[in-house]
Amino acid sequence: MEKLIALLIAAPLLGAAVLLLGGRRLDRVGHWIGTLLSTASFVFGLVLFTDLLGRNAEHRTLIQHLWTWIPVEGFQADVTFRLDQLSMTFVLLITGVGSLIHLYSVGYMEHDERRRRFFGYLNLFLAAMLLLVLADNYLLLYVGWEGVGLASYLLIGFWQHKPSAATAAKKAFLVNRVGDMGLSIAIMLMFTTFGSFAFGPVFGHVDGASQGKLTAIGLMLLLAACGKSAQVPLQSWLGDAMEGPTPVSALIHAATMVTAGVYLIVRSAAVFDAAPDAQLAVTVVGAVTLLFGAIVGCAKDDIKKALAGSTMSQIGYMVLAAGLGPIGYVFAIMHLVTHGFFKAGLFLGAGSVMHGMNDEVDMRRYGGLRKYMPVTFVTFGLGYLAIIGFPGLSGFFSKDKIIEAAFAKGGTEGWILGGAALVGAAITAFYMTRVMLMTFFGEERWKNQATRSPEAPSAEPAAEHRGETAEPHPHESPKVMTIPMIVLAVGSVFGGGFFSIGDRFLYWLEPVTGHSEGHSPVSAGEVTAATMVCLVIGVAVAWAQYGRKPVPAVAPRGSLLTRAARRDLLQDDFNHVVLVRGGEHLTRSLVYLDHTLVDGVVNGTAAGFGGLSGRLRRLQNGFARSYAVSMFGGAALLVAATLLMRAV
Amino acid sequence: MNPVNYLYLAGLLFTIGATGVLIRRNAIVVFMCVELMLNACNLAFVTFSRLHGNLDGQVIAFFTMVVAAAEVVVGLAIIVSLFRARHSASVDDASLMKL
Amino acid sequence: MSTPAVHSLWTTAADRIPQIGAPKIEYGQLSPTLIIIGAALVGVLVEAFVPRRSRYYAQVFVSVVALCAAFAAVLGLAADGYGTTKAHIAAMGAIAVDGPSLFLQGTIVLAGLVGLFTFAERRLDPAAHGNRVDSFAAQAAAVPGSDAEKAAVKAGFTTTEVFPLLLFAVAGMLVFTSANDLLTLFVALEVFSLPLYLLCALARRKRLMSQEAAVKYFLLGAFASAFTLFGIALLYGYAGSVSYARIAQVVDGSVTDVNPALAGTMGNDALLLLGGALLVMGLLFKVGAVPFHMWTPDVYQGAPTPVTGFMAAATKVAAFGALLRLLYVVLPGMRWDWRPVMWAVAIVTMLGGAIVAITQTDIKRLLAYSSIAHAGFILAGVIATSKNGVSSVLFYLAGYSFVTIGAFAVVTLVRDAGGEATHLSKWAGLGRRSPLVAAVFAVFLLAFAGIPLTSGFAGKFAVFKAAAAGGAAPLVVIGVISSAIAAFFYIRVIVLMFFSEPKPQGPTVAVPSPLTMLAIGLGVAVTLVLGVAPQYFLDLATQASVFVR
Amino acid sequence: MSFPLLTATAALPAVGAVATAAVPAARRTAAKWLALLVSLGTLALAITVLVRFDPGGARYQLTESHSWIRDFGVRYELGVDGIGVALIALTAVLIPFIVLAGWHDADPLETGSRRWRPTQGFFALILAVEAMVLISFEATDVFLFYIFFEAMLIPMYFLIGGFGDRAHAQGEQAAATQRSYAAVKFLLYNLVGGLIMLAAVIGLYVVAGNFSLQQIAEARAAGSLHMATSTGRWLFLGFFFAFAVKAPLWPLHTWLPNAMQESTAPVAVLITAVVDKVGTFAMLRFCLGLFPEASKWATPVILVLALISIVYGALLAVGQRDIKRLVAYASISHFGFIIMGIFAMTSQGQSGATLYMVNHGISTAALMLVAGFLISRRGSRLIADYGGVQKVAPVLAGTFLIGGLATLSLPGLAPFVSEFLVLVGTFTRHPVIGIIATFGIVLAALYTLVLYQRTMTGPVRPEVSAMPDLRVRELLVVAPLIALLIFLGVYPKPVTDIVNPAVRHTMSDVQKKDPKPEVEAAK
Repeated sequence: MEKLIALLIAAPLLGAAVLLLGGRRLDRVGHWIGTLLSTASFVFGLVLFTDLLGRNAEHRTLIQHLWTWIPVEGFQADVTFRLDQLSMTFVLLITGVGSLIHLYSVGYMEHDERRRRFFGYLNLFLAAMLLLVLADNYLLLYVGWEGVGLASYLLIGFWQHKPSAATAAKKAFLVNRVGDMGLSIAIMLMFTTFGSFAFGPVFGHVDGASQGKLTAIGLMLLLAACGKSAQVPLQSWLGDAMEGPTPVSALIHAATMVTAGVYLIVRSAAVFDAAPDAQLAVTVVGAVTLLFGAIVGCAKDDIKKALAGSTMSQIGYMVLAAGLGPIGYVFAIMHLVTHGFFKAGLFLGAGSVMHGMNDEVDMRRYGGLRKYMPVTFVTFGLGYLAIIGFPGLSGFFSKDKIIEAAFAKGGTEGWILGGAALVGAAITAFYMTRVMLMTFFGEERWKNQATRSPEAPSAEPAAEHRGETAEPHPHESPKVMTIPMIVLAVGSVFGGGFFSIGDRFLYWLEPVTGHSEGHSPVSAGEVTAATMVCLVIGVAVAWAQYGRKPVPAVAPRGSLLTRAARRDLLQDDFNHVVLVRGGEHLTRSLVYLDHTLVDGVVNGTAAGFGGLSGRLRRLQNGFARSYAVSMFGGAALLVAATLLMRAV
Repeated sequence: MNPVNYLYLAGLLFTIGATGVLIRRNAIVVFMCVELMLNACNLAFVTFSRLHGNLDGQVIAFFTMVVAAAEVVVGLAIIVSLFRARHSASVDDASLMKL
Repeated sequence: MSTPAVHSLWTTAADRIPQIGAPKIEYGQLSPTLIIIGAALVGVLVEAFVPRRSRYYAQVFVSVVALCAAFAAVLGLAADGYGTTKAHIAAMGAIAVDGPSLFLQGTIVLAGLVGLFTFAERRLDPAAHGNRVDSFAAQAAAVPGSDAEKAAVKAGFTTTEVFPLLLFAVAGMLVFTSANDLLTLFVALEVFSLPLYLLCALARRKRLMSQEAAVKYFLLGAFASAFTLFGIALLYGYAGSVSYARIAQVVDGSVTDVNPALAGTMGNDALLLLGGALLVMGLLFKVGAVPFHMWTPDVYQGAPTPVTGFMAAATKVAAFGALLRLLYVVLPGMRWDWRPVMWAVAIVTMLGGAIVAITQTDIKRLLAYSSIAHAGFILAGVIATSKNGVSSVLFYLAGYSFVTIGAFAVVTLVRDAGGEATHLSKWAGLGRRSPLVAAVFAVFLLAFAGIPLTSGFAGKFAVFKAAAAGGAAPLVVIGVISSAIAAFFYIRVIVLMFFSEPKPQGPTVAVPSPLTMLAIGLGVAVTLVLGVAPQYFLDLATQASVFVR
Repeated sequence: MSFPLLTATAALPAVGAVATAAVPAARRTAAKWLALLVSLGTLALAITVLVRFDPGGARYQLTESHSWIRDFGVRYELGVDGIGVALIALTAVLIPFIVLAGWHDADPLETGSRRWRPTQGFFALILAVEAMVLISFEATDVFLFYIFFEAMLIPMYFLIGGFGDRAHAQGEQAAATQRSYAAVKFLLYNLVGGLIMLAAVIGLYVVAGNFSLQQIAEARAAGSLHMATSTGRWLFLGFFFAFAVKAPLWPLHTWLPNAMQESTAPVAVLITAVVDKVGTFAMLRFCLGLFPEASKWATPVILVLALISIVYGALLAVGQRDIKRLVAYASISHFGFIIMGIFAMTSQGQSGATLYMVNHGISTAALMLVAGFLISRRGSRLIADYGGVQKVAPVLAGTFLIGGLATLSLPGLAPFVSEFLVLVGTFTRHPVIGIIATFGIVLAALYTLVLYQRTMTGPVRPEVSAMPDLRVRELLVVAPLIALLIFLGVYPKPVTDIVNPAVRHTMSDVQKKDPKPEVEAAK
């Protein structure tokens, strides 16, 4: 059975290789190859899953050792895979959602002549992501970690001829690199602490290690998670990442890759449990981000950016949960999975909308679309209900649990974190309702518009191939796109319930993450009630603003907060001023110094000798008598020196 | 009188000769100064030979004279050809090559 | 001192006179020198009696034969072990026949031979009025540019006297390296200097410069030899003898028969130091060490290039030979007096030569300054005052002399309308026009710069090694630095030849006769052999590194 | 007396060089093919060395030893340890690609005299460099090493100064002057370094009396080697200076950007991927081997300098406007890593450093050669002159990206392994330095991606719109290198197996043990 694990990765990797090296002759069938192989990987996943179910809880960990990777004195890195409940969950999520989105892309990218390469990149991403979740040691995980980074770089920048896309891709990679730095330092710390960085030995010897080291490791892992999962302060790249094609946003920047940080933290549970300070930091980051993302989400008029904000905030929930320790791990993962469903669904819906609207992304130019694209409307709506936590749908179960757990943390921390989570819930309700209303309800603002407004440029130049018309004719997307949306909608409706009934998910995952019931100061019922209240408030406010009165086609100036939020709460300005400008100045001055100082010293020495030479050769003035003088003087010196030597 | 004084005289002559080389322009005169230096050496040789009471010094003096004569031959030849080419025997005029 | 004492002395001296016997001369062991001198005299006779048109051939024949014979004789003596076991002092203490002298004599004779080839070259200058001409004045006596000169050229005169002059110079040098008393030393000095003075004046082109060079060389040379002579006088006064052995004994204080009456002068160190200093100065002048170097650039530039080459190579060899013998045989007792001074001289010579050369624009002057820098390096070996020091210096000289002659031979090939094109700017792009010549010259330059796998490197390493072993580490460091500086201008020339665009009306490279080719080829061969497989020659030098006392 | 394999390995290209140079002017193509064949033959020999070498065996294998210059205590002694083998293999692998990549770089524009044969010269010089590099990797006699370490400069000098990029912004004349400036700068820097080393070599002779690594090691072991501490340190500095110039280490680096900028891409690769490795290799073998005490004494300073090189080089790379200069500064940063690994004095660090030498060779070759192809198409080195290339030449852009990713040491590609080993090795002893060095990976990403973005992405510039994609010859150069990068990134074991024993020896030379991990130390 272990043998299958490698195949999980091998299938999409093969796909990537074939598609990228295959050349134009594969253009016609490329996308089907890609979809096929990702589906194959999903099938393997199912097979393995059934196999795991067939075993009892403590034998549900499969190890496959392939080969010794880096054997050096005292440093041993192997290519070994570990399939346990946690990674199994991810495998299914990744390959499942992945396959659906492959299918969707077949339709979505239909008119792009580089579709083959797009699918190659998608497969590459799947392979890397699977490697990430299947690795048995941190170094191998690191490979997957950067691999998904690369894939995301390639996919965000898929329309490279657009400078904005290229820049966004670069930014994403760089910010991730900062996180990766954290991961590599963490690995080095593990090596110095445990002499190894494989899961087994590390988690085994945690008790033998010093508190300081563990905290350091924890913080470094957190840094890594922040980079990959777009948590404050490394969140800035996610918004720009929406430059990529919408399926990419759905798969990578909503469902899977961005949740890798959560995986990392949950996977390292043993370390974090032993390092409370690090855990506290995690919860703080989570709480801050969930608010931050939510606020940003409220201000964006670009539908994808709004969703991106919400992604940030939802992951904030997961990180918060993961930071809570055994109380929260399971729910973090559960929310991760459900979020995978509904957020992917939402993005695909958004994509479908754009597809029908000549790739218009500005929600202020939508409106009243529900009767033009019913399927999209329904699926999107279900996703919407799920994410705001409408009772009975996925989001309700997972998010509610997290809020409870936050309170269960106990003490003032508990109150603060729980409060933040609640507020977050309210804001979530608000901005999602806003999106819903602006897109599908209200008057049809897209009618009789002459030209696009400059501040809402097209996100997708694919438009150029699709023949831009002055006025869009909204229409429903083809089956190949709607089917995945429907499937995901189903998932987002029933997923949560399915997991929670009888705590299935809890029992499934507990052996890996461990679990403990915190004793909450407030009862579950109260929490749920509170959540509901927040929910209603959020929806109501949104209705008041965007439902009752018409939405202006051009964004009003808005309050200070709104304006700040539109610019990611000034994060970008900060980056621009401090990092970009500062960096430019630094490098420029260094270049100057290198030329003048380092090089100057050398050239100066040379010039010095030259000048000296020029001066000395003047002594050679051509007059025999002056030569005689020098000889005479020399003789005198010689004699004097000799006598002096004797005298001394 | 004490023969050592002859040494002083020799030293004096030698210095005079050297100074002459340094200050005189005319090649012939410069050359004569060199001859003066050589003769100063001769004086020294003879004096020492007198002091040591062996004849080497005197013999050397003769050799020196011969050498000096040979130098005159070569030297005059060169200087004269220079003079004929430039119509001047000044050492300072002969400074084409410098730096 | 008191008069009666002197009187008694005088009488004793008087009745010793009739006991002088006939001198005993080992002709066999002096054969190299004697052959050369004989040949030189023959050459004079040739000038007197052989008809003009066949003089050239006769002279070349005589000289070649003589030099080869002399070399054979040197080899023979060395084979007989005169260099090692049977080394002794010949000709009544006047001449030392030992390793160093034989080694250096061999080097000088070979240098003379190669130099002779360049002397005899007569294909480079365009034929004047149908007869081939070499690089020497048609008639030295004729005023430059005068009708007399034109007539002489028209008549196809050539100065074939240069060959006997060369031979005389060689003979003088042979004696100079092996002179074992100061008188011989002085005479030999003059014997090889005077012909060189004349040779400098004999250039065919640029005669004014040539004559100027001769005058400067002559006056300064005479000036220097006056100092030398005075030094000799003082040493004689100090030791009461001019023979090396005797002086050495007095210096060591191991002399027994000191006449108490002579306490005033005998063993008076002031005399010793003064005399030693002046004598050394005379030799340093010939070596071309700073600050006695100033004649070098001008003379090297002005003299006919073949002469320059010969002079640069052979004079250095001879002068260093004499210097070594003087310092190792006569003055080892006062090592602690002269070593520090020599240190200073070596340092300023290395640095001075290298630094001033950087800004030179004339290839011959450039090589002149480089020769100064090299004198500094060799001095570093001299200072080592060890057997290794001697052998390293011998090796260095052997390698250096061939590189030098070769380099100057190449210079003679690069010509334009006004004769040799010695200004560096004219050498631009030579590598494009005639890669072979440029490559050969590059090899010589690299050897000068001491790049590994050339004789220059082996020699430099040997010398520095000896110096370092002799406790002169700082000297080595300075030497290394100055050779780094020196590398700069050698590279400049290479850049010029290979990387800069050729000038439209640049100089042409004349196709020489086999003679010059031989000279250059020999230079290259020796450079590479001594660079790649120097062991045999190092052994030779080591065997030859013992002075007879 | 078995077959002198090492001598043969070095002699073949030497002979080939002479033969190539002798090819008549008209038969240019013949010379190219000859050079290619010779380089392939050398590769075959190098592979034989690789096969015959037994990692478990003696420290130096395939040894040859003949007396050469007795008076200088110099022997012709060859022998290879794992590190040497790895680098010999690297050199032998790269040269054929360099030759192939430079196929048309030396076709004469104007024919000077009929004896002027630039093409023949170009390839002959490349082979000559290969021969000398190989010898210096094989030499176990300090003097022998020194000789070729120095002699190498001459052919390199002519390669840099004699052959440059075709089209040049300010015209051929200006290009020539800049070239010769770069060449002279290269030569003087390295010559000064070499001459200072010469002083140290002489000093070593005075102290040790011979130059054989083994004999000196034995003498030290037997305690019969009397080297005063101060003497040892001076000599060490003399040696290290030369190697630091060659490597190059900040602040002795400024010759490299000029040299790489002015020379053609293949020559640039030759400099940074092959010749400079001699410097780092020599640090590992001679500095640590001959002067262990002094090495440990100097370690802190050297580590700091290496750290500066890493960050400084990366920052300057970001600021460059010239593609080749950018790669040059990137290399400076990488050499910082190598030196840091060497002087971290841990087996991970030193294995990593050796691995790094190999990987950096391959990755730079890939990146630089593709850059060369790019430049040869557009006739400009300025980043600003490009844009949107990926649209017209996707394969070129793709390979360029992979080369770049290798340069920023993306996991899965070879450089990652070595870079991480170096970092870990440093971190275990000097955590702070290790952490600061890790910033290097962010900066690396920055300059690589900026380069890629500015040249390859964005709207297609009119100048590049007609740019052809990679040709077959060029693919033949790039594809194997990329394959190698991936293979060594996934399965570096073959190399590490060879290297580890050698590193064990070096560690014992300097009598250093790896620090124990905390949990074991606690027990």
